[in-house]
Amino acid sequence: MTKEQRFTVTRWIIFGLVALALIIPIVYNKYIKLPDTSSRVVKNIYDHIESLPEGSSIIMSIDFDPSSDEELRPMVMALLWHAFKKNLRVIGMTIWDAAAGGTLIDIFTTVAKEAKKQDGVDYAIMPFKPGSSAIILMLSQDIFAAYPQDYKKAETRDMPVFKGVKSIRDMKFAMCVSAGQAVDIWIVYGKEKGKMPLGAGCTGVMATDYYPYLQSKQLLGLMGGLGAAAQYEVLIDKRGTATDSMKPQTVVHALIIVLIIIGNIIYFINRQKT
Amino acid sequence: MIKRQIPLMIAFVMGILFIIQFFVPHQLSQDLLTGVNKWLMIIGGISLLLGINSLVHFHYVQIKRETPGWGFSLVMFLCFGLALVAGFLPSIVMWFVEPAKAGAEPVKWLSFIPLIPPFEPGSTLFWIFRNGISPFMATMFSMIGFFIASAAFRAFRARSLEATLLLIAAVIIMLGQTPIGQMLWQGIPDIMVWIFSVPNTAAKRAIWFGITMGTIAFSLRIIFGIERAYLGGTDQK
Amino acid sequence: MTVTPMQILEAWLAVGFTLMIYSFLYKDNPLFKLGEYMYVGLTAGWGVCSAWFNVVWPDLIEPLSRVFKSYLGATLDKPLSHNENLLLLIPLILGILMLTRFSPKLGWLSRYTFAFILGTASGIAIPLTVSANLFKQMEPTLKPLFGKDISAWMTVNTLLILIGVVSVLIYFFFSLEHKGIIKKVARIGIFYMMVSFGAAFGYTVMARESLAIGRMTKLVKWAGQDYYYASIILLVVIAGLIALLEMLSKKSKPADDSTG
Amino acid sequence: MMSYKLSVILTALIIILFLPALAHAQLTPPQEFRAFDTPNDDGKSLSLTWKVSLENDREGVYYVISAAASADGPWYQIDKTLSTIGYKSDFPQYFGFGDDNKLWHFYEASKIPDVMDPITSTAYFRLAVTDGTKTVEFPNMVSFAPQGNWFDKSKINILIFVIIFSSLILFFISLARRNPNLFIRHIPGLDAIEETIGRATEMGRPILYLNGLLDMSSLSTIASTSILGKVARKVANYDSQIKVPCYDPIVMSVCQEVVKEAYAEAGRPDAFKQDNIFFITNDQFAYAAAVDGLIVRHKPAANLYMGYYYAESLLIAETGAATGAMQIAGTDSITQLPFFITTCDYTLMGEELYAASAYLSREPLQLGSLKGQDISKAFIIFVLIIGTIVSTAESLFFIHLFKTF
Repeated sequence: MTKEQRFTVTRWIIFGLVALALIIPIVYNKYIKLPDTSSRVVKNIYDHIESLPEGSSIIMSIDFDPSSDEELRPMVMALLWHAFKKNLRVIGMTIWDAAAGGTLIDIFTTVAKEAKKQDGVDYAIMPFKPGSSAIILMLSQDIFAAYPQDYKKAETRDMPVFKGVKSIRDMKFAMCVSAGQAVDIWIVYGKEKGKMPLGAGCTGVMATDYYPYLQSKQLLGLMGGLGAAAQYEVLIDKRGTATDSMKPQTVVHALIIVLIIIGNIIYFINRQKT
Repeated sequence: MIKRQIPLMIAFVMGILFIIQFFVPHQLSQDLLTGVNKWLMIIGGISLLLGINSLVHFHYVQIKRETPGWGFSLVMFLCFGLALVAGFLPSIVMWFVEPAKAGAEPVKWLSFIPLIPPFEPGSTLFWIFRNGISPFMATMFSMIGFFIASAAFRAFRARSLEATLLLIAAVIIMLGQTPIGQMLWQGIPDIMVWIFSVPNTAAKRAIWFGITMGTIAFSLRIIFGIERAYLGGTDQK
Repeated sequence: MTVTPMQILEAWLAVGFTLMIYSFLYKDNPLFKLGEYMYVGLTAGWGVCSAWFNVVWPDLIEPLSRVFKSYLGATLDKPLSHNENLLLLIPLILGILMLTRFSPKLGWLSRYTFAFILGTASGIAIPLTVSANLFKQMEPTLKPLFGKDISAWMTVNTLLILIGVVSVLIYFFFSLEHKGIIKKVARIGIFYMMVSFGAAFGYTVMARESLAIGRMTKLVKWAGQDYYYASIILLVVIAGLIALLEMLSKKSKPADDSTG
Repeated sequence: MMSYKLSVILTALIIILFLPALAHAQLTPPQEFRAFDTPNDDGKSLSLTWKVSLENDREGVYYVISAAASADGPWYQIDKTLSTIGYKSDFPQYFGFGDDNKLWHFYEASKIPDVMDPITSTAYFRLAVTDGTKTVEFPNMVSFAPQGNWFDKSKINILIFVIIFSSLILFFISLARRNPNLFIRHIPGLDAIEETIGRATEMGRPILYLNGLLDMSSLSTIASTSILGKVARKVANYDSQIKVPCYDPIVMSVCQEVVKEAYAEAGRPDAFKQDNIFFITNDQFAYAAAVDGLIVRHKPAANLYMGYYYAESLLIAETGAATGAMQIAGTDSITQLPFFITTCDYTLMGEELYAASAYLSREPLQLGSLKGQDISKAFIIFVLIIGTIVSTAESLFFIHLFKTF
């Protein structure tokens, strides 16, 4: 075999292995079990929610549109399910226009239905209001000034879900899940003025930009993409789409690492020969 | 003179104008920026004729000379024509139908064409996008999943200290991304966070600073006519 | 859930196109080439429609014709907006200057348009890059080394970032020869960059594989009974076709491996 | 002594604790209510300020702002804001970082065109304070006409740095005119281009050149076309072939012009083939598919990828690597650098892309600008070190200096 032919054959083998590593876990998804692990940045969020006493208020800002739905929806579903299971009171809001209808309301009503929670008592959904940073500043002073009514035009002041809550300072946790700039805005305005613990969720590609905020303790935890959602699904023991797609992911990652190791072994053997 | 000096002057004037524009909050200045951005899009739209001419010419020559594989060029033309017809036909039909609409009977034999403007759900062009273009797009994009494995296999060899660092960082992150990392060692996710917040941040910032300087210097070379490759002239006169 | 005939047709099309492109992983072959040419043709057509219906018609021809109509005294269905004016002649003229490239004699006129675009781009870039790249990166870099809320670990990290930024910048110096102390510092800069690139590579794997998983999941779905085993049948057909074409081309021209 | 201090503290505590209760009884009219043009804006808003007051600024109290198009009304309530938010200090882009900004309330009235006198474009304002039961008004009304501003003072820091860097670079360009012998270090990726072209000629195979996926109004693309000029000149000298598949028709036109001129300068205008610089399509992955096809079918001896790339970088460069071609990439797209580094023989990173055409041309003025760039980078290093020291000394000067709005 010439060098070029060897090269081609190696590529075929690699492509074949990748294809198998993808297809087998997809077809036999049910039979594969991943070890239950979680990284500290994700577990921090879980632990915090777990530590909150029943009836505490938290706020979730859902700031992505349908184009990032596949990556971020499982994360929000898992978080919300956890909060409902702990009997926390959850306020849902958005500072992104495109997230208001489909995404925010849809996720909240779906999960609430499953968890048998009541709108206005256990959770509330706020309408979209323009002026992202101004809204968050206002939330840190007076939540009823920012949102006098919920998305169904019901008076927020009268809702049991807001009992004992005046601003986000009274909230025990804020979580922003975003595919854009919303996390930055929450860090700068929400965390600075509201002083509550802040968690962030974002797409996998964006996550690296937020790691410095973990180091500086401005973020309590960070969830990046489906991987983090899968970890959370494991933590709350409610496995869903994210866990399913993590199986082929794990196999492919392992395959690539093994390939790198084999490549280096070949390299060192060849070097020894010459 | 008119071939060289005037373009250089245009570049200079536009360049200085838009440096100043950045610092002027006045409505006129904002209108100028949005206006010029729109103009650039319009120029691009008109210039597409040049591109299409180039594409059509290339494949026309293939077919005319009957070079091996000229049949593929024919397929290219068919698909190109299909998309064009799907895009333009409803509008053309509407153009003819609309003036007659007042009281006139709708043209029956044309009714099989959905009279929906292109780029709206339900139109034929949209169907072509969903079923003709997007499977190709998704497949090409997903092919990177295969290539990334073969690139990793070939490139990540511990040839030198630099290459070893590249390799180790990549492997740590890949481990940290999946449950395997934690199975091996609890600390891997923490190392991952550290790599992204310290060395990665430092390197990226410095590269950004460099790009800033490169951009300023390069822009100045264009504005002051030192860089004039686009005029053809590469020599400094 | 019932599958409509239309969905089945669409699934068969998608499977066919997907496998045609994936055949490139084996090697270049006529089926990939067919897919490639179809893809180029369709997107070129789509591009023309998009340029016409989204840009040239609504942003140039329609407003300009309204402007002329109003100058000719015709009544308009709604008054001219403030960006509907004769200034739109400028992009029209610049666009026409581009089209002079069709004529070998007048082609140089397109340089006016080039100069316009390049000059504008350069002018916009200078203040923008200072504000968006330099300032945005500078502010978080200038962190205090010590202070009451700053642990020793944070001090170390701040210092490491500072060393990294400086050494990478030194690597990029063009007028300093890489030898002596400069070489050592520049090498540290390279180390930082290599760690950063390796990390970014490793991190991107997941995003890219998720697309491959998405595609594979669809293929698996389309291999089912509801879609009349589209993936399986077409896989066999396409593999068979490639093998057949390969045998034919070997017979006709044994030594030549280029498909043109 | 001790008891004296204690009593002072106690008194202060009592005052602080009971002040709100005392104040609860009454509201005072807002003090020093003023209207003026909002600085640094396009002329669409007016600014209102008034003094912070101990009696008014507490929970449950709101300021009510009304506006009218004339002094006689009719008045419209335009906003009702919490008395505990909205200070001048929240808007350093208008008022800087001074401490006394905390003593002023600030309100930006941005929807005034509805309540503006259509001829003089003046708007009139009234201010009241209310706790829900009682309302007290500021005695007078204020008025002002908004104007568009011609200089954004909040961007003065950017202006200063633009001037510093530009003058450094221009100074070194002019210096190079007088003293053309400048030292520039070797850039291996660029030195390899010459060798590559020679190899391509020997093998009788073409060279592939890509300009990236952005249009002509991106500086990376401009830099790429300008490198193409230098490369094409060498290609013409070696009597080799260069193929440039393009993603954008304007980029294609510029490339045709650049390459044509390069052939003319090399004294071989007849060897220029316009059809070698062609347009494919402006769709990211269709372009990548076509370039992949081109690479495997024509097997170029060398692939040069200059400009800005997205995810398709690996699709193209990995295919190129599989054909065994020499590959040189240059990009300022940081996210794609790892993929070029792993698949190409040489990679120009970030600003090296912008320096490449100067390096290849060897023109003194161009090289002078590189020198200017270096000095600017040295200046940045200096600012970084000084800035860190100053920040450690708990001064916010540098943090404020690099603030953008």
